[in-house]
Amino acid sequence: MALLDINNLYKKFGGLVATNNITFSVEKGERVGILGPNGAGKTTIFNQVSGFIKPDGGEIIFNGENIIGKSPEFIAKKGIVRTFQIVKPFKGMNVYDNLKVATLSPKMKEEIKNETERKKWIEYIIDICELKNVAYTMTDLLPQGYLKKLEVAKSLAIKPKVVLLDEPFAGLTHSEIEPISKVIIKANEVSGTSIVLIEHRLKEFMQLVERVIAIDYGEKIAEGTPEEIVKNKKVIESYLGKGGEEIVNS
Amino acid sequence: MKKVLSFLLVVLLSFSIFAAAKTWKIGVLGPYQTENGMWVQQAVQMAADEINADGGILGRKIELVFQDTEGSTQKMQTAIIKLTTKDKVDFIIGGVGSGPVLANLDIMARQKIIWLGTGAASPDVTKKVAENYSKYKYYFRVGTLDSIAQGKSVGDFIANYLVPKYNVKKAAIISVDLVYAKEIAETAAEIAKQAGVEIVYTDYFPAGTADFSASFKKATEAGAQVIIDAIVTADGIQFTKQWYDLKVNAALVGAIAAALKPEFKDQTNGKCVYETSAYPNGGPAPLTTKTLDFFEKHENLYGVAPGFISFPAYNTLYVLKEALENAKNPDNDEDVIKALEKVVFPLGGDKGVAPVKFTENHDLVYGGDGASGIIFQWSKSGSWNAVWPYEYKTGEWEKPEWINW
Amino acid sequence: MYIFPVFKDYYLLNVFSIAVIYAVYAASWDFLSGFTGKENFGHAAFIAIGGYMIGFISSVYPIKPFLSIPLAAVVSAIFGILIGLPTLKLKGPYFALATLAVATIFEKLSISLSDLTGGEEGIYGIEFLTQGQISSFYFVLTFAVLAILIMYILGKSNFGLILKSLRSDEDAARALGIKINFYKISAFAVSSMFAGIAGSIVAHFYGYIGPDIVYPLSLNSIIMAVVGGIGGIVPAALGGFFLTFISEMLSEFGDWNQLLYTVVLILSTLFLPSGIFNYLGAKIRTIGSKAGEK
Amino acid sequence: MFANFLINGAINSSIYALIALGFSLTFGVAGIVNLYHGAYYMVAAYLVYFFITSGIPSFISVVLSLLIVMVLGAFLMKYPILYLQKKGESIYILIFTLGSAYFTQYLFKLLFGASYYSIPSFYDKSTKILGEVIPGSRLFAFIVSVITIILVLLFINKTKFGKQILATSQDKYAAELVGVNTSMIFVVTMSLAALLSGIAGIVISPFLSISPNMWLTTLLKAFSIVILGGLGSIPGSIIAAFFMGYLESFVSLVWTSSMTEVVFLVIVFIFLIFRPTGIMGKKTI
Repeated sequence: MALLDINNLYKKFGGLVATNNITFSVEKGERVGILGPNGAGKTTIFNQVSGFIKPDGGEIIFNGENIIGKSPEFIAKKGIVRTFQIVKPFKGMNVYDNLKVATLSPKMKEEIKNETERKKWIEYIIDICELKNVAYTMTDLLPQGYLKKLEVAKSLAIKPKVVLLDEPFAGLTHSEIEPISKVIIKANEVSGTSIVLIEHRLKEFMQLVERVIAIDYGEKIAEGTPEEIVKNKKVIESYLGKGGEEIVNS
Repeated sequence: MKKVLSFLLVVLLSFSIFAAAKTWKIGVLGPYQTENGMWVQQAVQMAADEINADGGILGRKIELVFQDTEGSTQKMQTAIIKLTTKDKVDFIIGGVGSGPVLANLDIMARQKIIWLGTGAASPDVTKKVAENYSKYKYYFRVGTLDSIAQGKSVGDFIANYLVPKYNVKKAAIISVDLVYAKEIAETAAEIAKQAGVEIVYTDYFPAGTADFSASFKKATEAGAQVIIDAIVTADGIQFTKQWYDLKVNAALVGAIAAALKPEFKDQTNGKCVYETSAYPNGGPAPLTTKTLDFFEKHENLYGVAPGFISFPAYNTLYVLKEALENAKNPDNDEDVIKALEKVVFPLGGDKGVAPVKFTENHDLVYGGDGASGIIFQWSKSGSWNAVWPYEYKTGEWEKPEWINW
Repeated sequence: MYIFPVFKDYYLLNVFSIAVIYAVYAASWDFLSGFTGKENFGHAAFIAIGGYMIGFISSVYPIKPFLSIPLAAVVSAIFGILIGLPTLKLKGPYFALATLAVATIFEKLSISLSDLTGGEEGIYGIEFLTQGQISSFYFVLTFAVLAILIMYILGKSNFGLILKSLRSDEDAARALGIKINFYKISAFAVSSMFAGIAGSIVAHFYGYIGPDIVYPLSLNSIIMAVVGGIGGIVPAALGGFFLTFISEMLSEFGDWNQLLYTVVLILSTLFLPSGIFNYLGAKIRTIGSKAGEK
Repeated sequence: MFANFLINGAINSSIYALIALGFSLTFGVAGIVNLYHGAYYMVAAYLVYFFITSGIPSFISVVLSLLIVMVLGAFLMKYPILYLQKKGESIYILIFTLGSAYFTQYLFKLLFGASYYSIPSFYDKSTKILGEVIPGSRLFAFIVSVITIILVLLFINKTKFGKQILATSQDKYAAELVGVNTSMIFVVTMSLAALLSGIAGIVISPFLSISPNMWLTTLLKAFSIVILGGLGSIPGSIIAAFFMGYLESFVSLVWTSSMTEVVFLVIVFIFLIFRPTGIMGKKTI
């Protein structure tokens, strides 16, 4: 049994079907990507898995427990954490305090016994996420690249089992992407956190993930390794266009 | 020679300082940003200037210290404490609005300062004196009439004039939803009831109401011939305008504060005709031989006629003057209180601008040669006439021409 | 006594007492609104609940401050929770209007239900805080210092940090598993509790509770906290203290005083949005750190 | 009685709708809750009073006052509000506009005193409808309100400029992409809102009173109506205005006048909690 099993996830907004019986699973320590054009329903999947939107049907089995329709707070406590497409740093405080907020969540309350432990843990996260030189900078003053990193760092700070990353590279330059990409891989390899990624920067995306689920119009159209996906006819038609193979191979 | 001169100078200086210090320092409380407060300020200033021009009280000039209470209990308390501890005033006069005055009677008692009240029409104010004389004896209501007495004057007019003359049988109450106003309306209605008038409809509207048409409609549908109103807020203006515009089939009789001044005509664009209101112990009628002169002088001095609070405000200093002149020791509060209790400005007399006579609870005596309420009406010709009681009549009460009872 | 000559001046003492109470009003507004970003436009309702409760009890039974203060604390904290529960989902102008509506309903009812509330005349004859002016001042001062200190410590704590995170983004906090409703309700309860206690103390201080001393506070609390600076309790409290102090001292100026008050508010929202005392605090800190470097 | 209810409800509602319309537009288009909205109503009324008593013919007085109010609205939006909006925090806009409204109140109190004023009716012939006497000033207010509302709706839906306003209210960024100068649209919308509020302030002055605190209840009502109708929804505001206008008449008819405002606010509160998007709103909050 996989760590996270999503079966026939179904959601309708008014007359529009946003996710139509989507089924896929995520193994422990796996890096999975979700691919699809804008409006295909990728973020809606994240919203449902993380509890921000209540699905209309289906199952989300996490660690053997059906968490469908549970609140975001409940799901985060179980160990699934998400990031947002538009960064949401806590304004009016510095990076350290941002991470501290994460360590104050119910999940970490059980693991962190006292303030020294908390400090150590925050410093560890700062370290692996390479945020040391801005640790005491107010988030209001940080450039986008650091904010994106902080977004990932905050999610890692609650020791999640699964991280849902929603376009962590959007709006960044190539040199800014690399460190974040490194952080993601590090977190995945060091603590065995599963990663689910939505991203339009295909080159980086394909390099990062081990398996891809392609969706369009709320339906799953293909699943496979990056190499398989870029050759898939349906995927090419709906999304990649002709240059898909080049991107992956370059 | 030099020594003698400088000695003389020192003596002279110290004498003048001594003389300057010997004034009657009087604190004046009022919400000066409102019309009521302005009335207090203007009338008290006018009286002080007159008395000072006349040589002061017992040779000592009056020195006024004005403190704005902004209509708030809190500001009034600060003001009283400042006046009594910092300015060290001898007396306090003024106070508008029952809430702040009632709340600050305890502060007055604590500071033991004589207070001549000009507003605060709640009967509870002097009830406190009755309950605990030794504690609250410092307060005297020089005005205005309390809400019960104001209601009485309205009720008396209905019972003794409208009922016998027009055979009024049914009345309605439409009044603003404030304690002070409700007491006026209910007292008036009670007296009317005793004269056989049935109260067929009662409605209290919140201050700031825009539309009275439903209330008027319901009152007349219930058969009311008279609408007893008590509107102490500025709502009285639009209330009267709407009554006129709708040609409501019931006479408007009661106590509309805004109607008690000449500006009412402009404020209603002349739609005030036939409106009838009781003036509490004041107004352009010969209550004493000085009343009409005062009215005119105030208009000349300030460009506006005195309001209903101007009368008691002006009176306070003259009441005080009389008491101080008769007190055994004018610097002893107990003696001054005793002398104040004996002050009488009789109705029709030549003292003060409105009758003053205190009950044992330091309230105004109502009726007889004491305080009274005069009913005024805005006549069809546009003049503002005293119509009741007969002694003061400057015109006959007119039934609105659209009324068919 | 001789060190603080102010203590012999009853007038200043009175002004001080009022100013420290206003500091609590502003600080308690800040605890909810400045921290969580839920702008309460009806803070007066929370003050009124404490004050009027004491008034109601007093009209039947002369209640003493040592009893009424804990009672007011409990009742107003519960009231805060009751108002908080349905409104905490609302954002921005919706929350502002909801709280404004609550305060206005309170105001209208306290005028209309005059048999119970005394209408516009209020309820008077409430037991005084203490017999003397000086002891009353110390009572008020002690309470104010304690209240502000407690709120300050709470604000500096991890609890306060979470509240601040809600101000910036509730969803981001939820995604991390933080039970935002619990924190919002708690902030409501704390804010309401201190406002309610302050209201009950004011009722005892004046021996009176009425619409004139309560309902203008919805606006005033916002002005004081915003001009002082939000999100740190102490700047807001200082804003409350100084604005009240100045306004009381300038009371002779009447209308000009009020006009000046609004001008200060307008200018500070435009040019010092972080608040006067937050700004000064930051200035002092930078000067301090520069001096430290040398 | 029923005819009275019907007619007076319609008159009150139409004025509410006029005031609420501008408030709703400002929110819908610029996303701004303008607590100064009630002050336009007051400023226009005072200006008309001032001009008329200075001997200026009433028509010119009205036009002049409305022009001044429109300029005031445009100025407030162009400089302080847009400046604050760029800075982000919406609370400062709320506080700035509320503070400015109080500033105006105190200023007018200093200039005109605490007295209440009135202006003569523009039309003063009573009419009988369904057996009810309708004062001319009210009928005038009703007709002016209805005509103004219709004109505004036509302006928004039929003119090019109006369509730009609509586009901006639906999607500011998309509008900018197709070349709409949204800052300019914001300024014009605020000016229009000020005009509507100003017209309301002028038409009610003959039968209500002009006073320095007339803006607050007006603002509170407009705010409530707009929330009830769904923030930013123009048809919603108009429907809500009529709902509330009739509700007030209904409460005073079957219960008591003193509870009209309480009932009004309780309903607003309940709506906020259970249906914060209002009658017509679809935007989530």
